[in-house]
Order: sequence, then structure tokens, then C-alpha cells
Amino acid sequence: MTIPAATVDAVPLHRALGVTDGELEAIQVKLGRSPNDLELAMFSVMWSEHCSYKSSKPLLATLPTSGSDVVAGPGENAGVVRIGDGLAVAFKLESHNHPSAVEPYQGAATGVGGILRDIFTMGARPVAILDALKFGDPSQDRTRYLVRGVVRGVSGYGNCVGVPTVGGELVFHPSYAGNPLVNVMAVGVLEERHLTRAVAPGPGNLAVLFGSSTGRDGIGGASVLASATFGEASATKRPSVQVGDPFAEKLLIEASLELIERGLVEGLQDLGAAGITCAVSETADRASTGIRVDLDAIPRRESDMEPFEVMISESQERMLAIVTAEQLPHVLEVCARWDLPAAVIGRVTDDGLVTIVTGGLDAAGAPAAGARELARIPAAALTSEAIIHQRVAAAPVRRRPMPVPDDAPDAMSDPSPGLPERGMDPGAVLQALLGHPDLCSRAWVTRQYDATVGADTVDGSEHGAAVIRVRGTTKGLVMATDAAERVGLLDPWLGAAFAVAECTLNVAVTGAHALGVTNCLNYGDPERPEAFWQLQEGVRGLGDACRALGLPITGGNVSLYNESAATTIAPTCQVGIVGLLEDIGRRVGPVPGGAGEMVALLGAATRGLAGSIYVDIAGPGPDDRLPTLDLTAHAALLRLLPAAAEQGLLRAAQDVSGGGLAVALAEMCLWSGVGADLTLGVGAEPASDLFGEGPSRVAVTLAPADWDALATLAAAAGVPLQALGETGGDSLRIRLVAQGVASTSDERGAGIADDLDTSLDVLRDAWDHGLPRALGDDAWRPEPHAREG
Amino acid sequence: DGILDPQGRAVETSLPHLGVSAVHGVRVGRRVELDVDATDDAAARVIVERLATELFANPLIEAFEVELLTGAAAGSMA
Amino acid sequence: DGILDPQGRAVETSLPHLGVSAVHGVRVGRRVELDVDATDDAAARVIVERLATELFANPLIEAFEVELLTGAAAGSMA
Amino acid sequence: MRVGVVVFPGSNCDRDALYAATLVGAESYPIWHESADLRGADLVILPGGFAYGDYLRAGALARFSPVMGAVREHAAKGGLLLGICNGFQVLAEAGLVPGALLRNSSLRFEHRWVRLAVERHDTPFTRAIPLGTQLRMPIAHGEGNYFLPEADLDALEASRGVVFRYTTPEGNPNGSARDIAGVLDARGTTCGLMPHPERAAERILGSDDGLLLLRSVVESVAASTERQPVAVHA
Ligand SMILES: Nc1ncnc2c1ncn2[C@@H]1O[C@H](COP(=O)(O)OP(=O)(O)O)[C@@H](O)[C@H]1O
Ligand SMILES: [Mg+2]
Repeated sequence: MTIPAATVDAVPLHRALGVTDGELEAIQVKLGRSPNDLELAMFSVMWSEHCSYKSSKPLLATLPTSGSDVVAGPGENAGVVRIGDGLAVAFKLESHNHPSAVEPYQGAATGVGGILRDIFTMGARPVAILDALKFGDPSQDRTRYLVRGVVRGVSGYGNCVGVPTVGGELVFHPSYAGNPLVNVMAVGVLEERHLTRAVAPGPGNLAVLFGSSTGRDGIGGASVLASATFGEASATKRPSVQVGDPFAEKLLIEASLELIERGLVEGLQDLGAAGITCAVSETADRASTGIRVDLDAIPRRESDMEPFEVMISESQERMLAIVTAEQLPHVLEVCARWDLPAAVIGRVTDDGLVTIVTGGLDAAGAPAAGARELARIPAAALTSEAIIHQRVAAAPVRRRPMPVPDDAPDAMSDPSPGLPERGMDPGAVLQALLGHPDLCSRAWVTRQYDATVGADTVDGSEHGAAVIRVRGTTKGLVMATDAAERVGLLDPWLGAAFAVAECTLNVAVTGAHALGVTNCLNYGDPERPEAFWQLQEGVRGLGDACRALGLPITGGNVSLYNESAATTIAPTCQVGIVGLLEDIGRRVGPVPGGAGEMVALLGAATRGLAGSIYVDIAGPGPDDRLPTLDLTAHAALLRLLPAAAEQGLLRAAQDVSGGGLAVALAEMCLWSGVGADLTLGVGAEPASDLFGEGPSRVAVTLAPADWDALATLAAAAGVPLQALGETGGDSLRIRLVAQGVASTSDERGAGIADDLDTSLDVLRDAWDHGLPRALGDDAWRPEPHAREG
Repeated sequence: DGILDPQGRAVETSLPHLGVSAVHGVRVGRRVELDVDATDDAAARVIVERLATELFANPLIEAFEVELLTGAAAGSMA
Repeated sequence: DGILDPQGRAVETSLPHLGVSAVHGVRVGRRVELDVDATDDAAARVIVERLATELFANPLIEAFEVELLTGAAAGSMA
Repeated sequence: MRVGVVVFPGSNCDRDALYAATLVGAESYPIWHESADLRGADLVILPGGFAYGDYLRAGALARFSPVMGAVREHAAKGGLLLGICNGFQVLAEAGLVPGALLRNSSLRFEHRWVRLAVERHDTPFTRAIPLGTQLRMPIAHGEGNYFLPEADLDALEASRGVVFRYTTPEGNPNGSARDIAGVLDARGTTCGLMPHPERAAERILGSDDGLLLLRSVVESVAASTERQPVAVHA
């Protein structure tokens, strides 16, 4: 076998493949000899960060994963949690950051394809997609190109496979300029009895590869693209881009689910990073068996492929099924009916080895006469016993309470010209916040996503968490994904914990109970002690928050080396949660029903503006501190909300997050088309009361008659409840009154000068046009505002 | 040239529905025709090559060819 | 025709952003390349013309041309 | 009423249509694209999705699916045929309704809720829709921009072939000529529309206006079987 000379360049082969000298020695120990070139290529992809989790595994081991309803946890393709009635839900978040930086359309498209395969491989029918996207400055041409490509990619793929895209995140922060994040979450529903594992049991069973043929896509994609920091070399990595075919994926979904429902497979594994090598070694290792691969039997798109190319190709839309000889004809019939090429490419063995044979296998599955063995590796050496590195963590020398303009990443170039400085009119600040690209309407994006295919979408992506009904039951699934990148930049522990807090609250405001947590850890180069420290802190924050809230982590994904020559990303612990509504008819939405409802706030503010979008646009102040997170108080709020929903006490509920309470209230007004007349007690720093992003708060509306019941419930739960006023009119009016201060006017000067009174039309204009304005899309038109009766 | 062409594949699999069996190797690409104001063919070609690389084709996954038509230039991608 | 080729129009409006002013009349179409087993060029052309009329182009909105490449045929629509 | 929903490779609203049909009491079943047997369908639905990936042109490859011979015959005999979204594109490509669906004028996929004005109440697809009712349902397509040459549009209007039009406040989402959202064939028994009635079939999903369309079909099937009893298919 030859590795193309261009990639070797006088560097020893193993290093060219990203294998360190120490790792090569470890490989030699595992094999008791030196690997040949094919084996080395297989190790290089399996021992990449992406497949082996070699830097993060010891950290992930600390996460809480158990829960009484968890049917499958980390280690499987997706987490699975029981929801009653014999049903379960499968869900997982996964990154496709580096491929999307290189080719945004295909990178995002194949990201969607990959996470969907993780879901239906378990036997679940995918019912929802959520996409969390992070980019640099939206005024830059490069960013705009990436945004357009990524959004089109998600839309092109998700719409075609017929899975609604119902939620996600869109964040712009300069730290993502050179390294955008594309994290995709998928959710599926299955009958628990159809739960299928990615295993290769039963020596003698057949390994059937079905779906697209194997081409040169993504050769080295996993190891080279995901493990090497971007630089000038990226041009030479281009041929490794994977191309997606959503049409093939749709056929793959139907064929796979039919195979599972008819009980035709012993195990099923999708092909993702490291292609066939990963699929055969993982399925064999999980079942303590081996697999002998008949290399010549693998259908190829090109005739002149080298064995290593076939073995590590990341061609999309492929599946590996382990089937008995008796079921083989049925399996092949199903694949043929769905127009999917299928081939028997190997046999399960009892020797614990992955062997690659050319020259064919005989009827018994042994190498045919004259056949040659090209590789022979213990399956465990490639997967469960892959190398682990104990990385060095070091907190930054000076732990910054807040970014000092000079050493913070370049401030965004003028996000909103003519913005008021700190201390100016709160109405103008609110307008600027509603028009901020991170807070404004996402319609520019979401209108490109089919959110209603499947005819189960009760609430799509424009407001808060997505709600999908479970057809044939009274149940609903509520899903959300969140991160707190600006907080994570200042304190990576808090950033991760905040993400869990925000996401749990997004789910709980609907009245749902969280079932479990998935996550995607997006961090920098783990060989850099500061980046590894950020990862360590992030995992600690994630674990601490989930433990305190009693939530199991059922799966996730780790993406490291998110750095470019210019920037390292803000530490980003992306959290995804699925919650269960037992009675979807009792769900609470974020949109008030009309005028005359009481408006109130549940939870108490923790002060601090650091890490907020307010600081992003108004500039940092000398005393800015991070808000704190009280997980016990948060847990109490999470218990209260479903109880209040259960009793039908809430007309609307909306968690306070980006932009603070004022933005949460403004959104409720915009979505209902009805204003509000409110009074807010403020302290010495009114900006913090209005725009601070302290966690664990929910703005609610309710019928005045329900106030006493809600107050009783809140008091019993130990959750502060504060009346703010009532809905009505066509503007948002917030009167600020001093709390514990003698004279309002004396104290108010610190932050805000005036009461807030802004017409909804003005707020709506800012909110509607924020994104197209930021992205320079003059042609885009918002939908005319229409109130639903 | 080895890059996946799902369109071509889908067309090819449905040709039997049309009773066509003598056709294979279907590749579906884009064709852009444009009028260029330029002093000569070489100058026109420079402009079109630039547009092809920067706008019409994604060099990562597409190849292109530039063809000069009578007094006009067209580029095709596959 | 602008109505039938919104993509062409969009490309054209984006050209000034790229600093290109010498280009106009942008038409974006499809190019299908295929290998035909046929005894001679004429026979190949018959097969391809049929495919082009029935499948590759929708006569209501698209026109096509057939071009014989060396031992192969390609049809383009605009 | 028997409703057969054709399943092309790449159809993705087939299950939604099958389910919605049951909400008006119909018996619904899938028809595989390779089958020539419509199993006595009173209404055949070509559902939404991306048949054959929408490769080449939306609907272009599906039109040649083996099932389309039987669908054509069904329509020729005056059987009811409804193409939704991608199904409309297939009907147009197959020449079973006039026109072509071009890319949306935004050049983007558009998913949004729209409102439809009902132009005729005397068709099998609209007879149960009360006069003056606007229908609210989602669209989700990249190619829904209805096109016909001007003269043909005039002829279509004159023959009252336009049955649904996008209307205010949301307006025309895709650049369709004369705001056309749905058309009929000359016989009035084949209907193609871009919006998704099957996704607007329950209040909990945001609208049940789509049921009015399905109920119309139920009524008209009931009326026609009263008039002329036909052989019952097994
Ligand atoms: N951050 C994380 N938290 C919990 N589990 C994780 C995390 N990252 C990865 N995992 C788990 O490790 C396993 C391997 O992940 P991955 O290689 O991404 O799976 P796949 O190849 O199926 O996409 C999965 O079960 C995944 O859920
Ligand atoms: Mg997997």
C-alpha cells in the first residue's frame, strides 16, 4: 500500500497520519509487532481524538449517567430514555464543526445526516432536528458565506429526509470567526422492544454493508480534519470533504426501520467517522467477537481505490447490519426494495480480531484459497482499549473576572451603529437588544427549515422550546438546546452549568419534566494546558449541574481543536434536553392569550452583567460581575413549573435568558401582539434588573383569579413570586421603582435614566429585521404580522 | 471524478422506467452561460475563470471547464 | 427570460459585489453528460434527444441542445 | 371512502396524508410506486416530499414511476386525484395539471404558514368549504413558484382552473403567477396544490382547515356513489 507522497512529505508515515511517536510505540505493544501501512492507517483514524476520546475519556467518566428510565446511556449511538406506553425516546447532539468550516453546505448537511443515523440505528424514527450554530462577526463576508452555506446545508438535508427542524441556536461571537460551530441534535421515538444495539454477536453471522457505495470522500476526514488545527494546510485537505445524499438517507431510514421492526438484524451500526474500520471494530468489540472483512466485496464508487482508502473512507449514507444466514435473503430483499445496494462484506468470528482479507472468503467464512490477509488487529485495541492521554490542565495565570478590552478577542465591529452607551435610555437599549443578531427573530433561518413535516409539530422554532406530540398518545416531547458561551469565556465551569440551567428551564416552562441530557463539548487544543483546563472545568460544571438537578447524561460528543490561527473558540458546552409532557393539552406556551392577564416573575435575580449581551453592545463596566447560579433554587423552580402547568395556573411562561427580563417580556408582547403595563422594583443597578442574564427566572402570565393558587404553590416550593403588572395596550411600559432606596432619582443614575415605554411596532421592527440587517440581506422581507384569533 | 453525484445516480436508476438501457455514466452538473465585454477571448477567459472559481463552482467538490462560444463564454460544472 | 431563470438573475445582481461589471446576460442551466451505447452518432443522438425531451428538459420552461462529445453525448438546458 | 397514498422513494408526507385521511373517517393505505394496482381508491393522493430526491427537477423522475400509468388511468376515468406539494410538482411534470413549478422567487426553501382564498366551491375538493372561508396551512417547498405563459394563464382563469390563491396578510410566499396556490385539470377532478392540508388537520397543530378539503372529497365521493353505484373493489 502507498500513501500518496504529497501527504507524507519526508515526514515519517505515522506522523503524517497524525500518530505520535509514543502512540506508535503503544500500537507496537498492542500488536506485538510493527503495524503495516494499512493497519497504521486504521489505527490513525480510530485513535484520533474524534473516535477514541483519548483526551476526554477520563473526564467523561465523572459524569452522572444513571436514571431509572434510562434504557441506553453513553457508549451507544444515542441515549434512550423510557417515556411509558412501551415507548422510548432516543436523542443525541453531535458536532460537525471542522467539515463545515471547510465546506459549509456539505459539512452541515452531512452533520445532519450523521446524527440522524445515530438515532435510527437504535431503532428510533427521527422526529426532530435542532441545530446549534455559532459564527464570527456577521458583518464579515466570510461569516455570511458560512452562515448561508450552513443554513442551506441543514435545510437541504433535513427537509429532504422529512424530519422537521424545530429548534436550535444561532450565536455570533468573534471567537468563532475562524472556527464556526455546527452542532446538530436529533430526537427519535421508538417502541422499546425495538431497541437495537450496535453489536456483532454470533460468530458465523454475516456483516452486510448497505446504502451508498464507498468512494474517496472524507479519506482521513476524522483524523486529519478533526485533529489538526486549521492553518495554511487546509487547502491540501480539501479532497477529504464528504458529500451528502439526503435522498439515499431517506431510503436508509425506511429500510433500517423495516429491518429492525421485522427483527431481521442482530445488530446495526451506522458508518460515520473512520468508516468501515470503526463500524466493524466497534460492533465486534461490544460483542466480544471479531470480524473478518472481505475487502474485495465492498462496493466501490471508484475502481482504483487502495485498501486503506476503502477501510477508512467516510462516504455517507452507509449502514452495517449483522444478520444470520437465514435472514440474509430477507435483508437483501428489503434493501433491494428501497433501491439500496447491499453486499455481504464479512463474517463474525470468535477470535476478537478485525482481519482484512483480499482474495475472498469461502463458504464457511474462512479466507479462500490464495487469499491474503492485509491486516489483523484486536478489535479492542482499535476501540475500547485505544490509547488514553492524561492531558495537563492549567488555569490561565490571571483568571479574569471579565474580559479587558485589550486581551479579549476583537470586539465585534460595530454591531449596531449609533447604539446608546451605558446609562442611556432603556427603551433604546431594549430596541438594540431585540435587534441584536443573537436575540432577534430567527425567521431568516427558520423559514428555510421545514418545521412541520411529520404533522406532529405543536410548536416549532420561533418561540422557546420545541414541542412535538407523540402520535397515538396524549404525550408530548419538549426539546431545547443551549449553551452559555459568553459566560463560559469568563468562567468555563459556570458556562457549562448555565447551559444546563437555561436548557432545563426552557423545557420546564412548558410544564415538561426533563428526561435526560445530551451534550456536545466544543473546546480548543487539549494539548494546550489552558484549553484542557477549560474542557475540564466545562465537564465539571456539566456534571455538577446535572447531579444537583438529578438529571442523567445519556450521551454526547466531544469536539476539540476548535482553533484557528487567529482565535480559539469560547469554551462551549452545548447542552440538549428532551422533556416529557404527560398531557400535551396542559402544555404552557410563551405567548400570552391577550389583554387583561397578570404578569409576574418567578425566581429571584442574581445580579451581574458580565457575560451578558448588554455588555456586548453597551460595553463593559468596571464593576461587572458574573451572576451566580444557585442550583438548589433552580431545582425548586424546575419542580414548581410542571406543578403549576398541571393545575392549569399559567397562561404563558417564558424563561429569562439572553437580554434579560426586559427582552423576555418584550418577546411575550411581540408574539401575542398585546403590550403590557408593568412596574419593576430595581436596585442600584437598574440595567442588571432589566437586562442582566442571571439564571433561574421565569416571566409568566396568568388569569388574575389564579394568583392566590400560584402564590401558594410558589411559597410551598420556596420560589419567590413577584407581580409585575398586566397585559394590554400596544406598547411595553415598565415603570422602574427603587427598592430599598429612599429616592429613586438619586440612585437610578448608575445605570438607567428613565422608565421604559416603547411601542410594539418599534420593538417588532428591530426584532424582525435584526438578522437580515446583520447579514446584509436587503432583499429579505419578514412575514406580515398577523394575529391569530 | 469520484465526487458523489447523487443526481446522476438517481437519473440512472430511473432510466429503466423509460425503457432506456443503452445509457449509463450519467453526470448531472450546472451550465452557466454569460456575455462578457472584453477586448479579446483571452481577457474574457480571465474574467470567466475567476467567476468560475469564486462563484459558480466550489472547487472542493466541483470541477469546471470554460468554453468560449461565438462572442460569448460558457462554463460548465460537473 | 428572467422569470424562468431567477438564479441567473440572482447571479447577475451579485456580480457588482465581486467587482465584476463586464458580465451580463447570465443564464444558469443544467448540463447532463451521459455515455450512450450506440452503433453510430446518429443513433446515439436519437436516444439522447428522446431523453432530453421527455426527461431532462421540461418544454414549458426549458430548452435544450444536444452535443456529441468524443464517443459520448451531452445535453444542456438553459 | 378509500384513500390511496402513493409512496415514491423519497416521499416524506405519505404517512401524514395517510393519517389525516383517517381523521375524516376514510380508509387509507399506501400504494407502492412500483405497483399498478390502486386497490379501488376513491381518492389517490400524491404526497409531499422529495420523490427521487427531486433530482434533475422536482417531479421529473417520479413522473416515470411505474405507478403513474395507473394514476393516469384513474384520472382519465374521472377518479379523484390530489397532488400536494411535491405531488403537485409530479402532476405538473406528468401533464396531469397545467403549469410548471419554478424555484421560489426568493431562491430559498420557504416554510411558513399561509392563507388561501378559495376560488371555487363547486369542486370535489372544496364543496364542504363554507363561502368566504380562508384556509390557513403551512407551505414547505423550494419550487412552488407557479408558472404558465400569460396567454395560458388567461385561458386557465377563463376555464376556472385556479382553485386556491395565496391571500393576505401573509400574501404570496413564492412568486407564483397570479398568486396561484392550487389548480385543477380541465375535468375538475385532479387538483394540485403547494400548501399542506394534511399538516393542518388538527387544532393542536395550529389549524384544522385542511380537513375541510378532505371532507369535501368525502362528500363528493358519497354524492357520486349515491348517483351512480359502482362495483365495490375488494
Ligand atoms: N460529552 C459527552 N457526554 C456524554 N457522552 C458522550 C460525550 N461525548 C461522547 N459521548 C458518548 O460516547 C459515545 C461515542 O460517541 P461518538 O463517537 O460520537 O458516537 P458515534 O460514532 O456513534 O457518533 C457515544 O455513546 C456518546 O454518546
Ligand atoms: Mg454512531
